[in-house]
Amino acid sequence: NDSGKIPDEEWGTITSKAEGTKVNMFMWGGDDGINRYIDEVMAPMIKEKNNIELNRVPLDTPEILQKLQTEKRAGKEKGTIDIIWVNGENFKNAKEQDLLAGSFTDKLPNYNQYYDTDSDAFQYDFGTETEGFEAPWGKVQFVFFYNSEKVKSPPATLEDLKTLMKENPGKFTYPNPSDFTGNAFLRHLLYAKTDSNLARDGFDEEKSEEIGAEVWDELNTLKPYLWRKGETYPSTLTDLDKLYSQEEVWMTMGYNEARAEHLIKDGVFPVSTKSFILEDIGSIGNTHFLAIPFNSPNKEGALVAINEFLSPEAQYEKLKPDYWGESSPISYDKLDEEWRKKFMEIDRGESVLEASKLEENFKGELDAAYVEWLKENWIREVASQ
Amino acid sequence: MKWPANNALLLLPGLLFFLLIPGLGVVLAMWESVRGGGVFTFEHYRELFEQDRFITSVLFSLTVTAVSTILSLFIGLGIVKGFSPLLKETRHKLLVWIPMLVPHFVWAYLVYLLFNQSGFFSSIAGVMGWIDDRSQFPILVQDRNGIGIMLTYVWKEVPFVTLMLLPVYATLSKGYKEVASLLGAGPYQTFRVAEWPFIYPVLIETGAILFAFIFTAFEVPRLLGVTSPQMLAILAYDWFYSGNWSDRPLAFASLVMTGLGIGVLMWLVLYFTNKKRMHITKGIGN
Amino acid sequence: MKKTSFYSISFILFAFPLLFLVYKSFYGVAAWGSPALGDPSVRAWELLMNEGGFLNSVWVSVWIAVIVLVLNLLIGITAGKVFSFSSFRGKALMEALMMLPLFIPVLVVAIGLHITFIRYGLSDHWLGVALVHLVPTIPYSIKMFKTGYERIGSKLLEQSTILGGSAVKRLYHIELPLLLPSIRSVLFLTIVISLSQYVLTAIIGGGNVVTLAMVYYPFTDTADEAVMAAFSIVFALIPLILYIILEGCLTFILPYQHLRRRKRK
Amino acid sequence: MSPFIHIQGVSKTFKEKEILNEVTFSLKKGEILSLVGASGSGKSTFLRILSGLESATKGKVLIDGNDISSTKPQNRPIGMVFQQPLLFPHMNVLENVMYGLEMRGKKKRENKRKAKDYIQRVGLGEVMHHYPFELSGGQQQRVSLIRSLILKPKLLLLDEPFSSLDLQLRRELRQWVLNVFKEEGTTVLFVTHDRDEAYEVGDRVAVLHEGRFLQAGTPEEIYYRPGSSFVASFMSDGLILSPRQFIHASHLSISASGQNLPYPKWKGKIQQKLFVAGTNIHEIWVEELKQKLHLPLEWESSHGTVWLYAEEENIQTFQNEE
Amino acid sequence: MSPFIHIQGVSKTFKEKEILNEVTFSLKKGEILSLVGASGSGKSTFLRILSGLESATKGKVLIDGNDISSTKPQNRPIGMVFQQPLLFPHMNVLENVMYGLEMRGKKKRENKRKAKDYIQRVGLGEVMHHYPFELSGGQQQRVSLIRSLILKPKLLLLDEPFSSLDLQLRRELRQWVLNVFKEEGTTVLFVTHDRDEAYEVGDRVAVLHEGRFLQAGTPEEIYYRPGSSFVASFMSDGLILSPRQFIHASHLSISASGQNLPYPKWKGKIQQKLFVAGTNIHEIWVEELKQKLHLPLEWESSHGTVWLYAEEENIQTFQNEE
Ligand SMILES: Nc1ncnc2c1ncn2[C@@H]1O[C@H](COP(=O)(O)OP(=O)(O)OP(=O)(O)O)[C@@H](O)[C@H]1O
Ligand SMILES: Nc1ncnc2c1ncn2[C@@H]1O[C@H](COP(=O)(O)OP(=O)(O)OP(=O)(O)O)[C@@H](O)[C@H]1O
Ligand SMILES: [Mg+2]
Ligand SMILES: [Mg+2]
Repeated sequence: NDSGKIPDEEWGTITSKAEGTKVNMFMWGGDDGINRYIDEVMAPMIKEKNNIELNRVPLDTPEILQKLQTEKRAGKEKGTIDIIWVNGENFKNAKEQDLLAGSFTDKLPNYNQYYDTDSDAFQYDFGTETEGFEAPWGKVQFVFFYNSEKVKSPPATLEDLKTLMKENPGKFTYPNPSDFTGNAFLRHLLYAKTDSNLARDGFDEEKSEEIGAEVWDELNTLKPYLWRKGETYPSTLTDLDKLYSQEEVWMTMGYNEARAEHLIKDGVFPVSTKSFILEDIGSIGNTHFLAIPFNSPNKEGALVAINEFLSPEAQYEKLKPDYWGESSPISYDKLDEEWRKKFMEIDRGESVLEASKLEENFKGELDAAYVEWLKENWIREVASQ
Repeated sequence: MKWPANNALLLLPGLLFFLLIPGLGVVLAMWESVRGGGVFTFEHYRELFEQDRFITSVLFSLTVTAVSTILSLFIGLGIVKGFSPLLKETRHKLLVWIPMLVPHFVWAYLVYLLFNQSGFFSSIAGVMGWIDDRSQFPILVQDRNGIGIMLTYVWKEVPFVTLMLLPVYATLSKGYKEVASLLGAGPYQTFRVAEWPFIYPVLIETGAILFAFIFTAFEVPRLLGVTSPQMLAILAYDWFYSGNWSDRPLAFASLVMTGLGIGVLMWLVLYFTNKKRMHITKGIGN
Repeated sequence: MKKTSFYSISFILFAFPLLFLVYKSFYGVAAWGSPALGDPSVRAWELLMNEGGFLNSVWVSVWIAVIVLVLNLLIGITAGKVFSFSSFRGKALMEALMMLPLFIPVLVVAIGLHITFIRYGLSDHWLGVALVHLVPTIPYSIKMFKTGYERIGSKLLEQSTILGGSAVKRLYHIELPLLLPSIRSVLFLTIVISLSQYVLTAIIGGGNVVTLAMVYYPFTDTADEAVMAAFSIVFALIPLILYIILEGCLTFILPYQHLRRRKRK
Repeated sequence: MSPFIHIQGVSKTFKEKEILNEVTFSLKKGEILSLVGASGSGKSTFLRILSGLESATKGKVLIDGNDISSTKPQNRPIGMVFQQPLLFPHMNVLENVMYGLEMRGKKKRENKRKAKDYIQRVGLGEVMHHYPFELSGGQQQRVSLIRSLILKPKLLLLDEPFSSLDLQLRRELRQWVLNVFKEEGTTVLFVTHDRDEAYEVGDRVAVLHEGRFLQAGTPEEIYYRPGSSFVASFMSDGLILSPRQFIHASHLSISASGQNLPYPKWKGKIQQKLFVAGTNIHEIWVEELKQKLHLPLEWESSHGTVWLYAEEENIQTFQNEE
Repeated sequence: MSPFIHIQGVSKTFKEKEILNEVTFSLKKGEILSLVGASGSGKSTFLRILSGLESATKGKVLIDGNDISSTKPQNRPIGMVFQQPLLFPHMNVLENVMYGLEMRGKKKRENKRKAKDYIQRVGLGEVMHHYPFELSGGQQQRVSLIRSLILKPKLLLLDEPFSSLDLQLRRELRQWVLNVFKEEGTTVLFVTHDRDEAYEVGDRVAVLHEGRFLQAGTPEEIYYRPGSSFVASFMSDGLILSPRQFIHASHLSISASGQNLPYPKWKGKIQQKLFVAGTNIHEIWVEELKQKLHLPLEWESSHGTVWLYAEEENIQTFQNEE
């Protein structure tokens, strides 16, 4: 297909056209569990069911988008990327720059059958309307991780957390908000300072200034109790994880409630690692998606593969802690009995909170504009103070 | 030797390479830095200088870069000078070149693992009982003075300096040294007359390469730097990948400006040293 | 005495970090202030070996590095010769220009390079990747060969000219053997740089060309010290081995190699 | 026989300084020309122009009637031995000598035999496998000489090839080299600073001075009938009486006292005895003309005054004053 | 006067080959020793050992009674002019000459004046600001010479300093250099391959052969009474009659016919006329002894047979056969 558009044919035609082709999936490749999930579970599955060869290429998302944008600029109609893994800012950029092929989710049998297509979580991605340009692949929620040997009872509220920090100076810090997770931490604080549901109202500069002022105050007063007295902050979540794994700090965090499982198993995190959320604020959750670039050379193959990624089998394997352990955006209601049971029976591991607790405290993502706004203002208001 | 036709022919591969491959890239980068809404403008450069963050970052980068470059050159030269006969052997060379084998950020990571407050040395100090708690260990990485960054760069670039200098030392004529020493030159003066003229062009060029590299690379400072002050490269990187790409021109402007600055400096250096170098090239071989 | 101090200095400065990495790859995170090492584990190494396409990526990388090397020698030697032996107007400017790719970071030239390669139809192809690896290597090679030729001096080359023979023969018999120290350095540097190119490879290779760096780099964003260490070691060993092999080849390819340690008066 | 090499109006200027000024002359095939001239007069430069390493500012060079000005050095049928030995440091003696042959792509085995032969001939058999840095100055020079000689070029340019050799060796080599030349019919341009050598080797001798060939002729001509006072002082023995007058030493007689001498006479002071070729040659200082002269003396008088005299008719007058 | 420099049992071995073998001798202050020897005999090596650039395998060197074997080259009171000019390529003539003075840290201005003076003296005023590659071979050699000379070292080692200069210049420089030496009382070791030069310059002459000083003595001694057949053939003129017998050229007479000569006589063949110092010196080949001889001939006969004869009593017998 060289029209640059999502193929218009019947699903049957698409699948038969896709047969025997190769699909290139470009995605962040820094997690062994995820990589193995793709290579050892999904690739064989797709090969067997659809006779499509799935090829994973590790590349950071901003670079993928950069590549697409340059190809667009150079008028390259036939690229190499068939599927990308995006959300948030990146999606917004990609969509605004016309880097995506277009709306395709309504074509996917599995999406229509097993997912709650009307859900806000799928309609909006950080405030950006998805318009079917991307299909939900996974769902994560923000949690804190702590070393239960050092912290006997995890804080339940922001106040608790602050007390804990004051009692144990230097044992807590958060990543620089230019990092995805660090930014999410600040977004929680925004939630804490307001009663309105920020997720609903798009970005409002004036309002953010207002809430922001309180957030900066708070952060500045907390500074002396932070790791290295807030002189510096870990520049990425990885850096914070390192501090945590060396037990230099007692807590880390992450935008995936199950991410500690692997790290504990591999001996990176202490076995006593547990997770908690701040019940007064809640925990922001988001969905991440799969999309098709504008110049994918094999859009049929991409569609078929994405459909497969959304299937209950695939999602089930993803949820199992063996490889990835990430929760699924699938609607349990729409599953048949057998599948639902299988899903419910999975033991996600010691460090993962109860699904019900996560669900209760779920908060929607903010508009992507907040991300940039927090990044810039934090540097001015906090870092260089 | 003067055969103009030959020269043009010999220069052809190099010129073709430069024009056909990086040429457009370099031109485009410059263009992006002076493009504003489709017209030519120095707006982005003006904007750069209005940002305090930029100024502090440039000053910090300059200090860190200058110190690292100079130290690397010094130590590298020292090692080559001290051990040049030994360094002729492949295994010795490879031993010294080890740090070049691993990428910069790995080296940064190593420095981090060795020197952070929970790191190897801190831990050893703890085991030995020299310190009771890791917070007593001096902050050597992710420090405000850039010590960690400089440590990494010096450590990593010294082998590069030796790599650049070794060929020169391997072919240095010992006759000049002998003459100098018989004319009464002490070790330092012998070095000045029989080694320095042959190595300083290489040192300057190596220095320029190092300077450019350290000034503009972001991997090391990302791991070992502090949130503020920031190395320019980090700033540029942030701008480049900032959410909606609206800050990109700033990234282009800052990097193109420093790149061109170093380029022009290089040009001047070459312009003023080439003649002397030519004297040497023609005069060697008696 | 000199030898001893050489070995101690280079061990402390250069070999120790590598050994430390080896240690890390087996032991991973250690608790602060505890003298016990913990149990060694080959987990990181297993992971490395199981990584899909690892072996294949090594071959691709090596193949590309060799192509890059050959082109570097060609361009570096020709340009280095002109820049060392001739004077012409604008020489300094041209030299400085050719170094520009080193001064302007990949971050901002990558876009232009990508467009260039799309135009040539070389993007997403190993040849394109090999060619783009020239950008960060050629300037070094030109410099190295320029100084290499400067050290030979013009008189010796005049002498070889007078004794006749084609330019190629003279290159082979006189220039290359005398440039040997420079060739060695270029060899090493080119291999190391080519093998560690990530961003350029990713962009121009478009995922069709999976080099070692492509497999390796994503793993560096991890808090898992053992994995990082194991990958880094392999990543360092491959250029090392390749260099040793090529260095061995040099001895066969170049004439007049029977005396291992030559001196010049 | 038409000239083998013809040099026409060759000039060379370095930094506005004229080194060669419209040099014109020819050599026949097989002829050997000794080129002499003061240090820095441009002899080497001249050879470099012929060999193509330096381009002339003006003029052209014809070999067998063909203009070779635009031929590259390596394609000219010319061999050259440089003033410096310039051995390839990475090759041993044998390899250095074989190098030129290899370039001509002949059989390796044959080359080796020939090279070894030449090396033996110049007495370097023992150091055949030494590298240049292990050779003495004279050894290096010999290697450099045979490295070019072995190629048997049609035209050979030799730039002071024996300057670091002792008399004995130099004589032997000279003899051998001359034989080789005559055998091969090599045309040779031989630069030397040794007057005796110039006379011995050259069929003709040319004197380069201030950019021009002041005089070129057979050794006898140059020695006995120098054409100018420079040639006289540089290449002959005798007394220059005025810028245009000269008396050759062979026409000078010596007397212990200056009385009763009917001829032009000059007072001389014996300064020292020289050791030249078994005769009692003494250095005599002629105060009047501020000149030194070497003459054989019959009697043993190491410090004293003598008178030199000559017949009027033997005084030569130069055509052109300088 | 006690010896200024004393060399005691110095040996040097390169690759198992013995170059110098227990060389022992002394020089008085202000004495000039000419060192001669065949090419490759080890003259340069010997100088390099004295200067400290090469270490001796055995033996020691005393200056003013102090062993300097472990003194670094730059701290020895020794200057040396190398066989190659080795000018610093990045410095012009003036800078090269001034270099050594600067090292001694004297006043720049004074240095410059002095350097300029020396440069003028050796006729390089015009090329004072040239770089080495712009100099002719002889010019380079002169620069190299004065660069060491200007430092007025107590002991100066000269390694063929005039080899690329023409006779005229060489004579002038020799004279000037000798004056400087005498003025400064410099002790000099002067290596040359030119026999005449060795005799002219040296107070004493030493002959190096096969690692040993075969003979060392005044020029007269060496020339008229060579101690061995090598010295005779290398440094003297005459006929070597047997490994132990020699007759000096000054005792040889020539006769056109061999009849009626009561003395030992040898048949010779005139081979060519040489141009040496205004006398009719001819090269004579003595078939019987397979030797060549240069002798003055009274008559003009360019190719013919002559007879050489000498008185029995003038035949010398060497002490030691080689
Ligand atoms: N590249 C150059 N630039 C300027 N002047 C030069 C250059 N090369 C040679 N000269 C000058 O040209 C003159 C002639 O040099 P050349 O080497 O031909 O002399 P030469 O006759 O060979 O002398 P010698 O007997 O000392 O070797 C010298 O005065 C020298 O200084
Ligand atoms: N580094 C070395 N290794 C081995 N042999 C050497 C070395 N240096 C010199 N020789 C040998 O030592 C001998 C003496 O060399 P030296 O340079 O002293 O001779 P020389 O008397 O100066 O001769 P010339 O008059 O030719 O300059 C030569 O046969 C030379 O081959
Ligand atoms: Mg010359
Ligand atoms: Mg010598």
